[in-house]
Amino acid sequence: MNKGSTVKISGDVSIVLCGAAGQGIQTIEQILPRVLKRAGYNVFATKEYMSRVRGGSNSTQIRVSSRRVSAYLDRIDILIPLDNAAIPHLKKRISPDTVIIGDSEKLSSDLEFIDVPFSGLAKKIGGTIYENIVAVGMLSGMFRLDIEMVSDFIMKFFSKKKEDIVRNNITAFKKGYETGTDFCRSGKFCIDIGTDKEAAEEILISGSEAVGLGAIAGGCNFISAYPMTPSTGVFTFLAQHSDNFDIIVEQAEDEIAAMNMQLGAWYAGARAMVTTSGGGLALMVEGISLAGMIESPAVIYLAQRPGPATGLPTRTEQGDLEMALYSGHGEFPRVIYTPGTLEDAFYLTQKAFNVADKYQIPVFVLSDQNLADLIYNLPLPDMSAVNVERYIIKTGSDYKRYELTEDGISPRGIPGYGAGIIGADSDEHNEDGHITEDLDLRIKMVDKRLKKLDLVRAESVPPELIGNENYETLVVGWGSTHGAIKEALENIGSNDISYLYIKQVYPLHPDITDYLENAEKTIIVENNATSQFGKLIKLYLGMEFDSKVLKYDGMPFSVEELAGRISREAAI
Amino acid sequence: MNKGSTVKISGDVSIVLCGAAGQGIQTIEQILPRVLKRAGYNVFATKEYMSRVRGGSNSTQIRVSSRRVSAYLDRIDILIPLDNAAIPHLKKRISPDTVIIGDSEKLSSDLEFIDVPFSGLAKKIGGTIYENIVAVGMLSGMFRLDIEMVSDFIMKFFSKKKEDIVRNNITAFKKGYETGTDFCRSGKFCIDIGTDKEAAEEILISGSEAVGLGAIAGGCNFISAYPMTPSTGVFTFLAQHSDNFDIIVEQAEDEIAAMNMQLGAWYAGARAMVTTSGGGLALMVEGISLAGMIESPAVIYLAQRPGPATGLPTRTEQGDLEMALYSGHGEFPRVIYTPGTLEDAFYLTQKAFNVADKYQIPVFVLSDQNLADLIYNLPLPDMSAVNVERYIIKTGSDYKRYELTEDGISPRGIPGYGAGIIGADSDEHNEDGHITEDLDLRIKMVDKRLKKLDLVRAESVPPELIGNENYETLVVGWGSTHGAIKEALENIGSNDISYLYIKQVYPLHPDITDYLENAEKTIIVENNATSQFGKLIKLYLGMEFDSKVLKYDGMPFSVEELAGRISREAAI
Amino acid sequence: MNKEIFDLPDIDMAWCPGCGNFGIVSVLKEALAELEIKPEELVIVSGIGQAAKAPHYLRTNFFNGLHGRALPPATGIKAANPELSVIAESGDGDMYGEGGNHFIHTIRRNPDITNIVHNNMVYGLTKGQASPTSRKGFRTPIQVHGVFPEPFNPVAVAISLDASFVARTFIGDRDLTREILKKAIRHKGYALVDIFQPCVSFNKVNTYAWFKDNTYRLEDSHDPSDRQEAFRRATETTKLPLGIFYINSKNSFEENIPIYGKDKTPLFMRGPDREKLTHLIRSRI
Amino acid sequence: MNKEIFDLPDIDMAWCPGCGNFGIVSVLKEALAELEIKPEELVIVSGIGQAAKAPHYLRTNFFNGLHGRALPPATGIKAANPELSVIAESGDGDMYGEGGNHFIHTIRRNPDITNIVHNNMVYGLTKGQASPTSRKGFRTPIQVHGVFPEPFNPVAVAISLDASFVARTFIGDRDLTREILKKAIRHKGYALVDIFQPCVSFNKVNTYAWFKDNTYRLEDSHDPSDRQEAFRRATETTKLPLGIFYINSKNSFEENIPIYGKDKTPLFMRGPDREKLTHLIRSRI
Ligand SMILES: Cc1ncc(C[n+]2csc(CCOP(=O)(O)OP(=O)(O)O)c2C)c(N)n1
Ligand SMILES: Cc1ncc(C[n+]2csc(CCOP(=O)(O)OP(=O)(O)O)c2C)c(N)n1
Ligand code: SF4
Ligand code: SF4
Ligand SMILES: [Mg+2]
Ligand SMILES: [Mg+2]
Repeated sequence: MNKGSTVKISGDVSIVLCGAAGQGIQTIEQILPRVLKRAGYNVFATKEYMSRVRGGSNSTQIRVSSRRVSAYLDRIDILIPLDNAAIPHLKKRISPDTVIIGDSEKLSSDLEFIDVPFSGLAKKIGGTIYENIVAVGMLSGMFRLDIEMVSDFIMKFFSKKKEDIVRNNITAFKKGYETGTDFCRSGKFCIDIGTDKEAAEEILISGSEAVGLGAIAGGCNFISAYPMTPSTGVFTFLAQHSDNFDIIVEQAEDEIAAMNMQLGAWYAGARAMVTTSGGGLALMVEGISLAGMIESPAVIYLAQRPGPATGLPTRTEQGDLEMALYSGHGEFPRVIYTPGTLEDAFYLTQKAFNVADKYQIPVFVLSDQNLADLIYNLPLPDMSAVNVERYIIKTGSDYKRYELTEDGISPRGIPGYGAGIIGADSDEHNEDGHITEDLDLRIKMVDKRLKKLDLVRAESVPPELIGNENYETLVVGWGSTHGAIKEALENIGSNDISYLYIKQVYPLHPDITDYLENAEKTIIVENNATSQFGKLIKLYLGMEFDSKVLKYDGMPFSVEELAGRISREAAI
Repeated sequence: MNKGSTVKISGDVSIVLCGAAGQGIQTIEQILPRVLKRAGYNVFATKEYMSRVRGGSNSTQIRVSSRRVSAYLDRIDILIPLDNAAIPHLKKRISPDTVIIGDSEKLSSDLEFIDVPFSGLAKKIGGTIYENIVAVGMLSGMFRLDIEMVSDFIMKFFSKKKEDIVRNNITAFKKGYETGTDFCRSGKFCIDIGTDKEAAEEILISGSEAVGLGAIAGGCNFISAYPMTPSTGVFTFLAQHSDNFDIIVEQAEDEIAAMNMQLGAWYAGARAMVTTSGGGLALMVEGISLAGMIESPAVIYLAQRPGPATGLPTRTEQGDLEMALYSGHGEFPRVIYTPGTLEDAFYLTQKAFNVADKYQIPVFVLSDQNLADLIYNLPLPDMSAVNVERYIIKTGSDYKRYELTEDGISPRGIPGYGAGIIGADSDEHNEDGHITEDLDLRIKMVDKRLKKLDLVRAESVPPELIGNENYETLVVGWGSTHGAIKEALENIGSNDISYLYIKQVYPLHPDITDYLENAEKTIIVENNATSQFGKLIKLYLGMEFDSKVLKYDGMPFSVEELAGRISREAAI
Repeated sequence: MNKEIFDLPDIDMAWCPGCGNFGIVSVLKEALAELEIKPEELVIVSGIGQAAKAPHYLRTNFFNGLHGRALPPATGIKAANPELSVIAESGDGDMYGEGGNHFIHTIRRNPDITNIVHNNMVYGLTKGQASPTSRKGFRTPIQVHGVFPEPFNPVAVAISLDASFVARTFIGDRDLTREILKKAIRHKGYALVDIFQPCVSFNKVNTYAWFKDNTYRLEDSHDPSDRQEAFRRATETTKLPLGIFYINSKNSFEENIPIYGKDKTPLFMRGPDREKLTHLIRSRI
Repeated sequence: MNKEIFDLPDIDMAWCPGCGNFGIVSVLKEALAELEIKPEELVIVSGIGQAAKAPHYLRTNFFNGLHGRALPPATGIKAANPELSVIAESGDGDMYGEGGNHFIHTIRRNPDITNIVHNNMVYGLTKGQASPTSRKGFRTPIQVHGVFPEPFNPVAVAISLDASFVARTFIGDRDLTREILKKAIRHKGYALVDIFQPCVSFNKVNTYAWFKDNTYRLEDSHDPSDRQEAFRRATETTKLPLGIFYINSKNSFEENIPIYGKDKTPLFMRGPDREKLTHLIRSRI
């Protein structure tokens, strides 16, 4: 930060709050982005945190921008360290331009910072627990947000607390607000970011919420799961809304039970799902194979984190694609969606239920900590594009669950709906579902199951090309890397480099071949160490990427890092 | 069978016995091949059976030959149906040349057969339970085996039974023997097959025994498993010999426990293994990932059977290669051996323990029902080629379990041996094994683990070329298809077609590329529906097979079928 | 209702002649018929093993899933449609070994299902290894020195988990088995019926005669509401009592599911509420 | 021995201030020191959770494996080298939820290990979902209407499985905890020590005060060899007794392993016998 002169931050600001677990950063993240958005700012927030309940160093980035933003930046314009460990924790990202706002009572740093007596102010109001709301106030002041609007929001936010706590929070907010407005006035520094009427009318949700809303839109009415970071967000979301949407929510004793319960539920007519992460999926592998054999629909939300084993429980990675693709013994079809935007997290989760039901196969929604935990504003989803398609038939008395049909799909009946008897069998079976050792029938049944892959391929979600159609270099990404790749390319600003965003990694949409063939150079971006999607492309399309941009330290790509690495690779 | 004229079977005879489970075919299979081998015949036997304890139709093929044989034939020269269901069960394989020997008291068939009163003879001796030994006698007579030698063997075989039972069995054998010698004498038909001094001195073992012996030779002293066909043979073998070889044998409550027990055992200095089939491996997936993370050796014997799910429990398939390869969340190295001969089943299992210990990684021995259940004679293994390599070090007080070394391998200490503290951690960890959230260290640890793949690649087992070096067409197979491919090509007898036998599917040996490149045409043979090894070659070598010969009805390839299909494909 | 309604035509039963499994299927059909349960409204869920083949031998809906995993899908089925009668049926290895975790947690969850366990004290299908209920000293190809641990006592464990209904019977006593099955199926909540079932092929120790000699019926005076007494009887070892040990009536899992609080409609007949969803989405503005 | 021998330098403990876990680690160090167990000869095996981090906070060998899977590797370790002292330590969710099947079968197997369970009646690490031991009515972000099932009673279940040593304590009572831990570690065979441990962040119901008010020490006169009485005490609910409920001395798993019958040498010091192998192979001629 330059001494003396007034700093003016415009267009796009990156604010980072950092402190120990338990210091209330989460509350800030729940309040500030929403009030900023209501004021018409485009906002984005993401957090990185340690696997612990108290202590350590966690940080949240809040980007406020005049244009849409959806990715993590290394750059910190404003840093609010809530404890002494914060600055060392973030040292690589602090630049001379970073404005640090801290409390000299707590902070001892060689770096210059604007001293704001957060704890002093908070204590006067009633205790240090109000520090975080003082910070909310200060930041609100810096953006000159409507005091009434924010006060109102805070009042509602704390509405379940005791009256004096609500009052103190409002006081804390107002105290902070004064400090904030004072910055520009006193010439310390000013923020100048354009607002946008649209943003004010948009929704602000997280990746977990987008998936949860998608599940509800897909008709999900049964979820059995076992808690596992970073998948628990979706489980919790559905539990919170279970009364409203008639959803049966069951925390299973383990992931094996969760998966098998889901299959029982589908068998009896539910639209069910499980949520898990890599270690939990490992335990569901046998159940996935069962879904393949009994031709049961299944929806598996898999939120990845770095492995192997327990790995880094609260970090991000795209390291479980291959496991998802090959999970289960024996051979049977499946579908894997990989949303990279909140819109797609919503639509693809919704679609997963229809596709699972229609083709009677397991469908994966593959996400990760990065996507699950970020939030930004987006337009309301188009509800007319969203339909709960049901494929259950009322059975007659001659019903055969595994009737051999032309296309491999046997109409699916459920017990108690019609006169038919519904068999489901994990052994190789005849059309009635009874165990068979007729080896000719075995061939027919294998063919029937595998045939369905062609049908689902025909319904694959096409990739999305972002950028110029006449590119030289094509950057390819799947899932949560989307926001960072997109913004990195915007920053590079080259007409020659475009980006292909893959929303379904299996089976692959045929257009992908064309896009890759049209490129002189192809670059794959993946948040893992071995380029699992690159291998999938090699395997199914016979093409190899010219270069790979990989990252596997547990953090998502930042926009700057990607811009640098992509430019370098593109130039080679 | 031609009426009137004397049939003479020479060179190679295929005898099939067929009856219900519980009729004693297994006893025949335990006696006859061994006495034939002792007499200097080359023998091979294999069985196909239903997933039930009683009833159904099971059959055993015994081939007796003047040259080595190791594969299943469709052809039946002599059929001994022990019940009425046998002939319909085998109808596709019965030809006009098939000599059927049955008991008219039980058998009603349109086909002509030589009537032998098995049950009548047996009843006279003491009951129908002696029928099977009458059959053994008859077949022994047909081969003019030494009566004393066989009587001796039978006596020892039943030595734990009561005296009168032993006596009755000997009587049954002798009665049968008379009938057998009578066939040629009376001009019904004669068998004329050359013997071989070598065979008499060779061993006769099954695939399960070969793996079990290899495990003992590899220093295995701990096995934790859960029964699952067709892997139980190895588990049982080791249990049977546990006293003799100081092996701890524990039947776990489930496969999860089995796998995790194995890791505990290695941690404390054992050389451990698990045995399982696809459904059990599905449950071990999380533990495999744990082995990857804690850098524990692990030996996993996976005997495949047709899936998905329960599938066909007693049949064969090569359908779990991909699951083995991608089992476990996150990224870490592994090795997969695929023995196709009994020799290799022995040597590769032996090697698995050394490689697992040296590189601290999971090593798979991938087999299937086909290989597990077949038997044939082979030379004694070369014990000088077999060594138990140990890599455990005595630790000093400054020992670090995950020391960052040049090649990625940290010397492995165990608790209680030296002054060091031994840490093992499923989280990302520092050199001491303690949990870390240092993301730079994360990168080092990922690199360290993945680096080991290069080392194991350098130690890969080369493929074996069988046939002319200047081939036009190269047939490729892995694992249990070996015997049938080899014999099929011998039958085709073309100088232009050679066979590449793959003993290690991952990581691939570099020679494979050269062999494939030298071929004008490549054909992959696999006992599955989707050509999983073909995909692996495409992925890692970028090559595609010109044609695929696949089979997935639960049966192994027969020699004739393969000869036909390969000739056809080679000619296209 | 006539028990023939549950007969399937042309079935080839894969069990050994003399096996106790035949009796169980036959008595179960009688019990179901006497209770007037329609085949279309019943689902039998099983795992893998000889016992687990049972649902293939009667005419009704069946879900023959994975080894050890009968209880979770049974729970899912009952939750998705509480109007169905649900039976989870498997062997001792399946239910108490591979499926042990589901066993204990399903008892806690208390879905209204009947859990029938064919207890032959051995792994039948995989040819004779010890099961959790195998007796001490039982020798097998794996347990070459005989089984060491105490046999798993499902009755005692279920009582320790305060299960809703806990019974044990022996298929040699068909009348008792039928009566217990009827009561178990009628019972609201989880009901365990552990049935001693001789495996004539792989268990040469615990035969029909052994079970006959080593079991007896609990007296009529036994009070199944007395948990301590039930536990005491469950831990008897010289002779093993048969009968209903313990009944503890309480809310079932489905009764506790909030969505069935007011409205019993099964899931497949409910539609998602678009308006509410729109409302929820708008709340995120 | 001085308990400092178990101290690790420079550790950043990831637990919340005030958490009951600190006390458990500290008392465990005391118990180990008093028993003169050397850090090099001890292995602590854990799963995943807040409790499962414990072995990172003392200087000894550790195997921090998978969630729910502490007992199988602990068994494998003890079997491979019976000279090691082995402790399996984890949380209630880990041990009784995800790991429930290992819990029941390890009790049956009876390896000579000490099983310490930090029972905070909640999933701490994953931020407050119900665990198997959560009390009825306990509300969480998942159990929005509160927990319905009866809490899992590890003490009663262990007794029903005829466990070798069964105890419960509360970390608020450090003396009792230390004495029980010492007895459990000294006990030959499997020993369960369920320790009530307040989670100050996610369990606002079962606090230090709650445990204090709702527990009491078993009288000295309690006879731990009386299984029926132990069960009766284990099923008390108004106040929860603390102490050693049940002791049933019997052969341990390792003692039953045939290879240790004559020769106690651990596996890593044994070589395979080539001659015997050659002999076995030749027997196949
Ligand atoms: C995951 C898995 N592990 C193992 C098996 C093999 N298996 C099938 S049935 C069975 C045991 C059957 O015993 P039990 O449940 O007592 O039934 P029984 O045959 O005695 O009636 C086993 C081990 C399997 N199918 N799946
Ligand atoms: C297979 C698997 N499922 C889920 C998780 C996530 N997980 C980690 S710890 C934990 C629960 C911890 O609860 P508890 O064992 O009671 O320990 P506490 O944190 O309360 O000490 C869960 C669900 C995991 N790591 N692995
Ligand atoms: S093996 Fe045993 S349980 Fe299975 S059918 Fe035969 S007798 Fe019955
Ligand atoms: S979350 Fe609970 S159990 Fe975990 S450290 Fe904090 S207080 Fe202890
Ligand atoms: Mg059984
Ligand atoms: Mg807990």
